[in-house]
Amino acid sequence: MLIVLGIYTVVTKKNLIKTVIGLSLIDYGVNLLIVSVGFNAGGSAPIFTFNEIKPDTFFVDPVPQALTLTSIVIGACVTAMTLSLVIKIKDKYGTIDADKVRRLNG
Amino acid sequence: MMQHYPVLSIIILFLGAFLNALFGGKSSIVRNIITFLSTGTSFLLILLLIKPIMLEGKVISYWMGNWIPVSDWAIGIGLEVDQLSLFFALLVSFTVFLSGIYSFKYMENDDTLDKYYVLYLMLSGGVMGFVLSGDIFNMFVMIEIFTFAAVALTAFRNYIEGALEAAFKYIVIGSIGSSFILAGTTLLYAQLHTLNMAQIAALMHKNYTPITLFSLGLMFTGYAVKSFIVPCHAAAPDAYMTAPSSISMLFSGMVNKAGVYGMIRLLYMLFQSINLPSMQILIIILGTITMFIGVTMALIQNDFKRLLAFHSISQIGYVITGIGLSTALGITGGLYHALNHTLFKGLLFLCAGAVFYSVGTTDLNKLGGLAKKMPHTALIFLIGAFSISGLPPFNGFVSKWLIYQSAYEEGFVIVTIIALLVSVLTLASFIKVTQSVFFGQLSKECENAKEVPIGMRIPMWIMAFMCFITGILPQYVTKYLITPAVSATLNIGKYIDAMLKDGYAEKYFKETVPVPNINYKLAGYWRPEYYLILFIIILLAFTLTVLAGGIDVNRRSIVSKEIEDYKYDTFYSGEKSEYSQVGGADLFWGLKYDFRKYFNFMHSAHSGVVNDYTLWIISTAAIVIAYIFLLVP
Amino acid sequence: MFKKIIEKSFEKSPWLFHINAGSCNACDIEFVATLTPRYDAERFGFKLTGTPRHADIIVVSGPVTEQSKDRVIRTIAQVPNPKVIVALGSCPASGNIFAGSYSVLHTLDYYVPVDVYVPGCSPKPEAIIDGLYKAVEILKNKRRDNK
Amino acid sequence: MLILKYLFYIFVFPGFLFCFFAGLILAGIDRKIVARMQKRIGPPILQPFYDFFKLMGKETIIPNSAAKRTFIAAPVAGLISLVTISLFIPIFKFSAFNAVADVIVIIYLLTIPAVSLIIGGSSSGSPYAGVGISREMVSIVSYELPLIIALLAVGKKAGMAVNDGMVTFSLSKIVEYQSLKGPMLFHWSMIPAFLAMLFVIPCEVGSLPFDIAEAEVEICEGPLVEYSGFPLGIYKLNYALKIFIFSSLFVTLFLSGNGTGIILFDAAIQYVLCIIVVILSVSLIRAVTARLRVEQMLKFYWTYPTALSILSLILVWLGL
Repeated sequence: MLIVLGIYTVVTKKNLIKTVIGLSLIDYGVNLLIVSVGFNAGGSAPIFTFNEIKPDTFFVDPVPQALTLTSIVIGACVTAMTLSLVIKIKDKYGTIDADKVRRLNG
Repeated sequence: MMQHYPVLSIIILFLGAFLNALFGGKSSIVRNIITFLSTGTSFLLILLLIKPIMLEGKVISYWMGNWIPVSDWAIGIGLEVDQLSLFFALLVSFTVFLSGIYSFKYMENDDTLDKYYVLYLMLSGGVMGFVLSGDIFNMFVMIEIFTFAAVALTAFRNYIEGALEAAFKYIVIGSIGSSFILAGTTLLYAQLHTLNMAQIAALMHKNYTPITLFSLGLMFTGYAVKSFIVPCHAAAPDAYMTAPSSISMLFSGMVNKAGVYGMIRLLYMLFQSINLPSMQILIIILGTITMFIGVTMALIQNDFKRLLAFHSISQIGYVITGIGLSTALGITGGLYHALNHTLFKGLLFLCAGAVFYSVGTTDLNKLGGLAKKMPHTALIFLIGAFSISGLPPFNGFVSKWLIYQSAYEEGFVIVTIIALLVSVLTLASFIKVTQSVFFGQLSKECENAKEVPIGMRIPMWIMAFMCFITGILPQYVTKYLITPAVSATLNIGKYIDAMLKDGYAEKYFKETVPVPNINYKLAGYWRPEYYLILFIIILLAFTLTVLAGGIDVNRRSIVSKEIEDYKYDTFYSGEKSEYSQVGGADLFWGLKYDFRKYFNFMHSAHSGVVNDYTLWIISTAAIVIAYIFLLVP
Repeated sequence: MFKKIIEKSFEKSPWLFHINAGSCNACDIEFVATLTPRYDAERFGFKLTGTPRHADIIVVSGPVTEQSKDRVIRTIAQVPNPKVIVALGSCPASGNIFAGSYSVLHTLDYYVPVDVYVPGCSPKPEAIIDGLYKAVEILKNKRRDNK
Repeated sequence: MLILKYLFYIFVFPGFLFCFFAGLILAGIDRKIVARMQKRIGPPILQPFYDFFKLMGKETIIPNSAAKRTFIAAPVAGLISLVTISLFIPIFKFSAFNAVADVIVIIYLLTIPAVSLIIGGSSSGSPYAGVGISREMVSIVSYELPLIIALLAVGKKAGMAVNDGMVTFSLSKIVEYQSLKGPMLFHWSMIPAFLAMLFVIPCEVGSLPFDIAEAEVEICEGPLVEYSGFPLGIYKLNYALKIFIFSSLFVTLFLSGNGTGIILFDAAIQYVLCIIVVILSVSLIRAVTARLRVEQMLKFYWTYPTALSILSLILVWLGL
């Protein structure tokens, strides 16, 4: 749902800041997807010291959680990058309306 | 020691980036040495790898932080180098090394150069990691790194008119593409609980579940965005145009090759779609559309680098069609064209950079007559233009020819016709560039154009020489480089054995597809040595007739220009020969006028608004997924 | 051996280039008439070319007016040697009826060394062909003496 | 010893000298026939030789706005590729370099002379040449399409019978096919392709209705504006060679069969066939039509001949 919402904002909204928000929405949607993939019911958090592994304890799958960490970091950098670009565009083109910022076409 | 070469080559590049950030600020010599050393060593390591992998066909697998697979279930991130990835790694490291040398001189009148080299090394490290990694999430991270560096480098010269806008579009489109890939990877993980490519390939053998099909669709679109296939190519021309030439050379040499590599891995390794006719048709349709639209758009451009950008999109169309054919000959053609494309497209971008460096503008209408001022660049540009349009003694011809042959054998007649037509149109647009940039009248701006310094010319000469060599000796290039890579793509048994333990793959794969070694007798390609002998002998004959006094050459009175003698003015039917350059926009007006409906439509289609581009990508994603669900099973 | 062939070929394939230096077009039409089937100059190898660079014989028709003067000089200079200049009709030779006018100051030979004169206020095609033939003779010995 | 044989091939028989004479005579015949059709006597058959040698004698002027090296190198490059093609065209089963010569290779080699004309023109730096170049390029684009489709049809047809259904591009296989089943022309499915190719010849060679690039009147010889003397002679030679080579390619594709054994005799037959083809396609149309405009040419070529060749491709595809 989040991903679809994000895509909607990126496609329709004219204001560049809104496109950036749309982008981060897509990213968070995908992150949630990753976390939810690793879930199996009833598992406890996969933190354990070395000696107390009991064969029957039932863990949530740790690998996707590691993936989400990196993906969140990447999402943050992308948003930071796009925002800095938007600021630059603002003072160069004087506007952040997508329709006006379109010198490169053809 | 062989085990550690792949990892070392990636780490060195990132180490170089890190060192540059630390010490780079002080002086340019330190910066240049660090860059030169890091790119050089990584190139050397890859070269050393050729012997074991390409010749003996060994496949090196390397487990990061030696998480060795436990009871044949891969846990850690594995690094996998087989012939195909080594082929692309070789391409990548070669272009990075040359572009590094080129940018020493090219970037010297730019400020904050240390940041340039940090980003530069990050970009090359990211692509190298992407090409060598054997784990799909690791590939995703590497994609993010090099897209990031690419965007920052596009906006490096922010005083150029469209740089920021191009960078913004590139990052919006790039990140949407990567989110698709990320979603696809996670779905795959949900289904198979492993991220390691070899293991996925083994488990996935022929049993498709709806989820994996959905992830195939997503990842396919993601990689399509990365390699700028037509529906999602809009960001590429802007990014190529505004980025400095040494970077746009990397773009066209590496970044879209990485996209193509991802596509090959996706189709041949993970989902083994070799024998699914429906997937083949999808790829070939996309490839042909990319070819056609790329060239037609290039015809009406009147900026040098933007024209080259559209050309690299259309050449990628060729490569994709070649690979989509999935016959041994087709893939050889596709891969060979990828190699050639990197060579001659890199060369052309370097020439564009040289023109920009000495004249300051790349607008075709303002330039003219540079051949007299910059003879070397003009000659190199001619070699590049001839090889891209596929004239026989140069390298473009061999690969295009293989693609035509295989496409026609597979029965895709329309594809062959379009491919041949596109190659003629490429020739047309390059004639346009040669006329308006290098020949013709000398325009005002280019009065003081001087030849490009030696530092930039060496890489250009090396590239031109490589173009010529791969054109003249196709058999050796294919025997050592491309046939092993093709056999790696087709039968992936060895890849899986190396990754896990031997015999693991036997459970799943019985047949291995034999790759016929293409001796050029079969391919009907005439041995180029005849061409060489002929060339020398004709020259011999030429000088002979002259010496025999048949032609009184001494009558050739090329009087220098000082004497204000009309004899050497160009013929203006009598008028004073004032400056009237025929070039740039007004060439081919006949063609443009004929197809103006088509060209106007294409012009308006590239509207430049970010939302339209994203709309395209989303629609292509929807079409691809719908297509896969309907047809594949 | 080659030299002999080249000598002979100079005589066999002279190419013409026509300059209109302000003429009343009577001579131009006559000149073009020589190439039509009736008089057929092509059987001797004459051929009309588009640029002075290709030509051997330059045919100038019309009085050399002030306006066309430097253009005529520049075009004739752009013809490779050996070249022959033919003044077609009496205008270039003497200025004909336009002699005293403000724009016609000198005749053609003041500006350029003329080799063959074909007189007549619009000379007949046969006369033109005869003149061209003389021009070919001159072309041959011009070729031989400065060889 | 082998090198000597190749040298002989390159220089004498199918190579330089043979083409030199054959091409120029063919051009002479062409001019003579056009003259005859206009009821005038027309130049002697050897006229092209005289033109060529006269140009040899003239002085070569290199304008100062030209890029000197390319200006001189362009015509020679065109000449070299033309001679290379002549080595590959088999004359009734005998082909100089018995390497599997290939139709697509020949198509690309045929574009080199046109490209050399263009590069030469653009390096001369005159505005007339600029206009001439864009017209020449449009003419290349226009005649390439029907040519390709026709060749694909021939390749498919020959491929069906000769090498087990796989498509063949190699000329020697096409000749072999024709020696088995008689010249290609008699298979009625190939008639449209034959006609399409006939239309293509005038434009490929650059004869009157389609010689828009070298239009003497409008843009004074187009790319050749600044050329004089020796390079111009080479260009005129290229023009004549192109007529000969393209028509002999046409003959091998459509009219060849298993000729007699002796090479000389075969060469004579092939040459006579070439003359007939040239008369039919080039001279006839040249004497009758006037010069077309650029887009008219493009429109013409992309409609009628392409439709013809697609028709024959479909017919062949259906296995007739």
